[in-house]
Amino acid sequence: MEHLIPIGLNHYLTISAFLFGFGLFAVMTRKNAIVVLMGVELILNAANINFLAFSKFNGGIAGVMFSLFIIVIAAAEAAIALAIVINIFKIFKSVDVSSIDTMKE
Amino acid sequence: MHSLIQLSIVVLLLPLLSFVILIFFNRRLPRRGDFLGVGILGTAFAISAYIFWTVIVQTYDPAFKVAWDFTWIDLGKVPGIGPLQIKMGIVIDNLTAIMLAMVTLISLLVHLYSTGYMAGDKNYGRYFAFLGIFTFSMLGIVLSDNLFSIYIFWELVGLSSYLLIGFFFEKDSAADAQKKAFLANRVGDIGMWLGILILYSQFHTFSFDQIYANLAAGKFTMSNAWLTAAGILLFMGCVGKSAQFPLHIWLPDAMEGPTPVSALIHAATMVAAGVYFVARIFVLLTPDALHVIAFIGAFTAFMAATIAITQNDIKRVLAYSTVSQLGYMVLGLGVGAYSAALFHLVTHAFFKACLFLGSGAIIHAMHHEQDMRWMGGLRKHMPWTFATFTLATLALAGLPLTSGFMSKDAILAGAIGFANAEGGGVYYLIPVLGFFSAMLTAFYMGRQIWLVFFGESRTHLKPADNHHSAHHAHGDDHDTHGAHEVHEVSWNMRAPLVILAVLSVFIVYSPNPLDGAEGWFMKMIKTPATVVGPANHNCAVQPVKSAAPLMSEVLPSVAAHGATDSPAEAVSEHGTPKASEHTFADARQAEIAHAAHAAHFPAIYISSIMVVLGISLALVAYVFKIIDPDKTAETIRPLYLFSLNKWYWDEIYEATFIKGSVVLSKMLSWFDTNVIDGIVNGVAFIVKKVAFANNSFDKYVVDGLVNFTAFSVNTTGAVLRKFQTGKVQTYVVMLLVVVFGYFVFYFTRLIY
Amino acid sequence: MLSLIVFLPIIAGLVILAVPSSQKQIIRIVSLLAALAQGVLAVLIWRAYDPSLPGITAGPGGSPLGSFQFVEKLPWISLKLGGLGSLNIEYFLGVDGISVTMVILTALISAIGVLSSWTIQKQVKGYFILYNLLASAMMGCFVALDFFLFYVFWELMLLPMYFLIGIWGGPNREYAAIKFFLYTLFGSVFMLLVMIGLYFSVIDPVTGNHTFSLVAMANQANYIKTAILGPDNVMWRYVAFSVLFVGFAIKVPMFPFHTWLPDAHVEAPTPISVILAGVLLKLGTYGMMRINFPLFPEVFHASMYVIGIFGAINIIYGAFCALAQQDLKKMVAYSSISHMGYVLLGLAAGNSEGMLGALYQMFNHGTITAMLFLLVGVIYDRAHTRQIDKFGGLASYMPVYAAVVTVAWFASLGLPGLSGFISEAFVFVGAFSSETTRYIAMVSVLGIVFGAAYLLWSLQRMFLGKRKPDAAYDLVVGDDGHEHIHFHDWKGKIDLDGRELVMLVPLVIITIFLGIYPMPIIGMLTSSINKLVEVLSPLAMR
Amino acid sequence: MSNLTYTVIFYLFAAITVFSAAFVVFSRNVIYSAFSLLFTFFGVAALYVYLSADFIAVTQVVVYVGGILVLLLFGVMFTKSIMNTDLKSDVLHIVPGTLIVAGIIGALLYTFYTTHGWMPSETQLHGSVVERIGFETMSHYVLPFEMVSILLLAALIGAAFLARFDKPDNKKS
Repeated sequence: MEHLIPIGLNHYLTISAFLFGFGLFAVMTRKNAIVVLMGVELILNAANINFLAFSKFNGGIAGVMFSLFIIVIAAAEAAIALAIVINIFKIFKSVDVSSIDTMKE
Repeated sequence: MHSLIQLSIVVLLLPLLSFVILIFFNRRLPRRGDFLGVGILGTAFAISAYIFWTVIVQTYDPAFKVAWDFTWIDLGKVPGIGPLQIKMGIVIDNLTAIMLAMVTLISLLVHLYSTGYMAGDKNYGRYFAFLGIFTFSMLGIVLSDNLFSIYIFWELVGLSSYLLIGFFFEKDSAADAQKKAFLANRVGDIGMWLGILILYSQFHTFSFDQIYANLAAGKFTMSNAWLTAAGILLFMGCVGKSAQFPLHIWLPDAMEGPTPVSALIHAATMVAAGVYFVARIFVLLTPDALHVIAFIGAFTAFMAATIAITQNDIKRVLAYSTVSQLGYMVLGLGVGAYSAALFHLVTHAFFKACLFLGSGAIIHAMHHEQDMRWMGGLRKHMPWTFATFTLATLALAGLPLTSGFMSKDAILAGAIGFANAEGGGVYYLIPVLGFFSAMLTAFYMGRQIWLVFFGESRTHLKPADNHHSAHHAHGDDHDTHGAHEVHEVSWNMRAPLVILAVLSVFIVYSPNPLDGAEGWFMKMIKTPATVVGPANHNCAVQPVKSAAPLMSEVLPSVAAHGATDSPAEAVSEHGTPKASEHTFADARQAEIAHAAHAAHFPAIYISSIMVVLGISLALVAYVFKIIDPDKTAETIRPLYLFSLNKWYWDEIYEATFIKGSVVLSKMLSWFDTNVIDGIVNGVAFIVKKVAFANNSFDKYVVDGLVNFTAFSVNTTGAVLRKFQTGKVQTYVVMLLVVVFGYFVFYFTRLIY
Repeated sequence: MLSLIVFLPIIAGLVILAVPSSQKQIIRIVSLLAALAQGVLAVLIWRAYDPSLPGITAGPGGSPLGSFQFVEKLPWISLKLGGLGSLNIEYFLGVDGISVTMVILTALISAIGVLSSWTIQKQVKGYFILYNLLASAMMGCFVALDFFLFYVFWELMLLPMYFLIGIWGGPNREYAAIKFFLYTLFGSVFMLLVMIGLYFSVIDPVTGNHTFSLVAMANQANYIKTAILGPDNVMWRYVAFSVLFVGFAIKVPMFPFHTWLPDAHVEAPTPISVILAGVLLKLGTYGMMRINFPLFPEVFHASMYVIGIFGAINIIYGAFCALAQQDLKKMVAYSSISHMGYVLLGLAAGNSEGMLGALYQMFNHGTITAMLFLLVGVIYDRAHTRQIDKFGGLASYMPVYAAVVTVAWFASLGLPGLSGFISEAFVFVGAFSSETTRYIAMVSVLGIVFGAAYLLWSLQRMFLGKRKPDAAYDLVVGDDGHEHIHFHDWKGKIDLDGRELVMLVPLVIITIFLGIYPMPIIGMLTSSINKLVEVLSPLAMR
Repeated sequence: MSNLTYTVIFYLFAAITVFSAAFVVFSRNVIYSAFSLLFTFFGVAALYVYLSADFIAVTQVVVYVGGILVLLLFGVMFTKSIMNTDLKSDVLHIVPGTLIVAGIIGALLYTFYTTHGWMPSETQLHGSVVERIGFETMSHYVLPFEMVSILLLAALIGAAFLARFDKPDNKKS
């Protein structure tokens, strides 16, 4: 238990690894486009945690800055992705990503 | 600025004003603005008459001269030359004053006459505009003080002549004639232009005065042959404009223009401009050049006279007569009878204008019938015309008591004197041709008078199918000709005839009907001292009292050096010339003048005999019918045809130059499209062929490889396509599989 | 000022880009406004131009920019190329006497071209965008003083021209366009090589770097002695001169390289013909005066005779070919070749009179030939044919047209009192005064006669006489009893209409005015020409 | 705050984060997923506070919770048949998916715990970094900052463009 007491870098990395894994799972297996999007957000959050953790324990400001930009870009991504999802829904009457395969050939 | 200069500028610009107003506004003016043309010309003539009065009557000084110029083009500081300006200017001397008055007077008379002759034409206003620009350009030639502006106005009179010859442009013959006139003049002009270039390239100035001063100062650095060439080339301008052989062919065709135009341009003024120009450049003509000029003049006089005797068109006879008379003038200049030639220019202008206007009156009265064979008996119907026409004819033929007698005699005397002075031989050909032409002149004019005015009307004899093609434009009323009564023309056409006829009488020019040299004209117009060749030596012994004041300054300086050339030696062989009442700076001129003076009376005798001979021949043939002209023509048919067809010059030119040009142009055009463009296209073709060869290599070798690649790619793609499901998640999974694979690889590496 | 005059049409082109293509009238008006603004600027430049400053080159001592006026100089492209040093290209504009006249001419012809384009109906938007691009490029060529910039404009000109002929041209347009394109491209490729060679041979005295500045290049003191085109490398200098000369001669076009011109003219629409003959041809001779001769004065001196001979061939050969043509436009095209021969002859003379005549001839030929092509366009619009023999007697039925044609034709054949005469006269004066070209001038004078011959002959066949039986029009008797002319499918006015008069009358006035009083143009040229002659004279060479 | 409390609170938030994230993924109802995502985001924000990035934490709350999550909820509600969609994908089934994810997580954790020397520097961030972020944004990172703002603008316009209704008759939701 003793290495659990001083909270170090590995704790954060572990949390981020789990978030990443769940996000990946959602992206891979979920049919619903919205849930896929949520998975992507999880992945981004995992990355953010990593950035900030390394920044914290290495003392640089760069990670902080990057996480800030990532949040902004995530917001943009979310907006666009959601717009696309709504468009897809309008066209295919469905948000089932596994049934949408017009890109095939 | 001298007041005369100011006045002359006004005179110069007035006809231009007339042109500008009439060309734009003639349709808006009452009577199409003809009164404007006449009025403006009247004003111009009044001012010119004042100038004439001031210069000739009041001043009465042979050396009178005022000049003025301004910078037209400033070329700045030219490397190698220094500051260079092209100047334009005006010079007024006695000759200018006389020409000014003559041109404006005849132009005024022609304007007045045209109000009757051209009445009712659909382009009536435009006609007067064209007359205006012609008068402007002609006055420009007269007033110019430099070669450049003379060349400009030279071409401008060519333009106005072009416009007026083609005034009835619907007629193909008129359109042909105008083109021919312009092109023939252009040929002459390029010679003139080259002559100008020779002089300019030496002195970098166009001004007469400066060129002469430089020449006299011996600054001409090229060989003497170039100077002779310059003279002959400048004379080519005169050959074109004054219709001398070999460019005489345009003038008879130019009679397609309205008859008053023929009177003004193609008889009195423009064609005389050539002679005027040669007189202006007289001082720089070398003896060699003068010989060429004399021979061309003599030959032209003779040739045109022989053609004139067989022509049937009333205007063509007069046209060839004009060519012949111009030949006389050129001959006169060539032999050094400078004042005589210019005297003949003036007298000829008046009586020939009178003749043309008279023929215009006849044509007008005959409803555009121009063929003399179908005239006759007009004496009773048109007494005024008859009287004036006859008087002018006598002047042309050179009968005593007329102006023509005095001037022609002076020229012929000069020719004899020239031949004597040059040492005879071939030079006697010139006076002989001159005298023979005088006889022919008397003959054909007698023939014309008789055919037109005497006998009975032959209008009805005209065969219906013998219509002159040119007459079609004037309607098809030929059949009704006989029904028309021939009337005398109205006053505005009669008055010019009378004035011109009066000016053909001797008393206007000289109190002595036998000797023009006693008149004011010959006294005012003196032979100027030459600035070339023999002038450079001998002259030191002569008292210098030349008309050109510049000579007195430059001659002493050049008297020291002198190159001898053959004409000068020829002169000196004949002994030192005596000083006559003329004083010449140049021995050669003095010699000729002296000989001419001596030949004065022989010339009178010979020419009188010739004239009488000519007239009596005409009487014999046409009045007394002792010789039937038609039968004679049959017996000497080749000669007759030769003359009737104008020595076949038109055909010769047509066959050589015109056909040649057209064929050459066709050839070059063919060359252009087939050879040059062919080369270009050939290069393109070869490049294309190379490209094709390259292409087949490409197709089978390079393309083979490419196709194989494409095939393999295709196959691979077909396999790999299976993996492309179009589903996003599949791709993510594949991505992850790869990442997972990497992890596996990474860890296995860690383990081992 | 110069940037504005150069880029105004491009700005107009951008504006047009934003206008929907259905708004044809707006597009035309925008173009016209741009052209008029350009004209106003040209007039301002003309008024503000100081004719006493010669330009041409920066002489020893003076300002490094030379006495050019309205100079705009900015660093444009600056690349470090490692071992090769750095590439310095400047945005360098300025005018001297040679270019300022051409600027005025270009503005004038562009404006008239826009008016003449009014009748274009096919893809108006695209047409005017390309047209404005062309106008900008032409203007740019005349004011660029950096060789690279000049080259950019030169090439920029090619592209719109290709499309304008290739899309809006006559039936054989693709062939003509590709021929034009290949010919000029062929010339400019070599120009590029020479340009690079020159770049590495010339040092800007101020910065010490290599430079593309034509001002620096025109001063022989700035050359590196041993560089590829340095004064020691005589052979390469001759090669470079010849290659550059050919590049410009194609544009002129000079005798063996001229065959693109008749094809291009015959196929091009009227306004493009006007631009082509009025401005583009001048670029060839302008390039010679600005680049070819001052940069290689000693080679120019050695080749004066050859250039003169080619000029004479152009004059006479062009005149003969024109004489043989049946197509009126082709005849005018060949007359252009003939007239550009005078320019070459004047340049070959190498003295002030000849050069002055050449440059003045460039200006006058621009205005006169524009007039000729416009007039050809007028009759082609009406009759849909240009065969000379398909007309006859037009003077009776179209008096105003005939009058303008007469003025234009006579101006073209060099009648005194009209501007063409003075320039031709000066060309001959110069060529004859120079001993090198004296005999060439004597032969070339024949061109005057043949020029008159083909022009008068065509004038006669088309306008004088009566209607020919197979003419391209009918005669009908109108209500007033007079005969009137009737063209098939032509609804407009028979004689010149208002728009055509607006185009032609200014040109007529300019032609007459400059024929009587040429100093407004010549006054601007003299100091530059004299300086150029000085630069070219053997005395000025080392 | 004592060290132990500190640690406990950390573990609390870590658990909230991880478990709510798991619920997001494994829930069968989209609405539930969305709401549990809320907790994930809050947890992550709290972790940020622990990492001395208070500003980022606030941003996380504002942007993710206030923006993205609301957006997602709107998306859920706009697409009304979304509730009916079976969440399971047929591309990859749960079991192999779980296996792959477990493998990747395991591999990551293995890497984390076996790698040493993550920290070359001994200095750590302490206290608030808001001021430094301000300075850095306006000096060193000004270009990315501006670019991001442009990107955001473009994304907003793009999103609005994509999501707009083309035709009135296409108005389904």
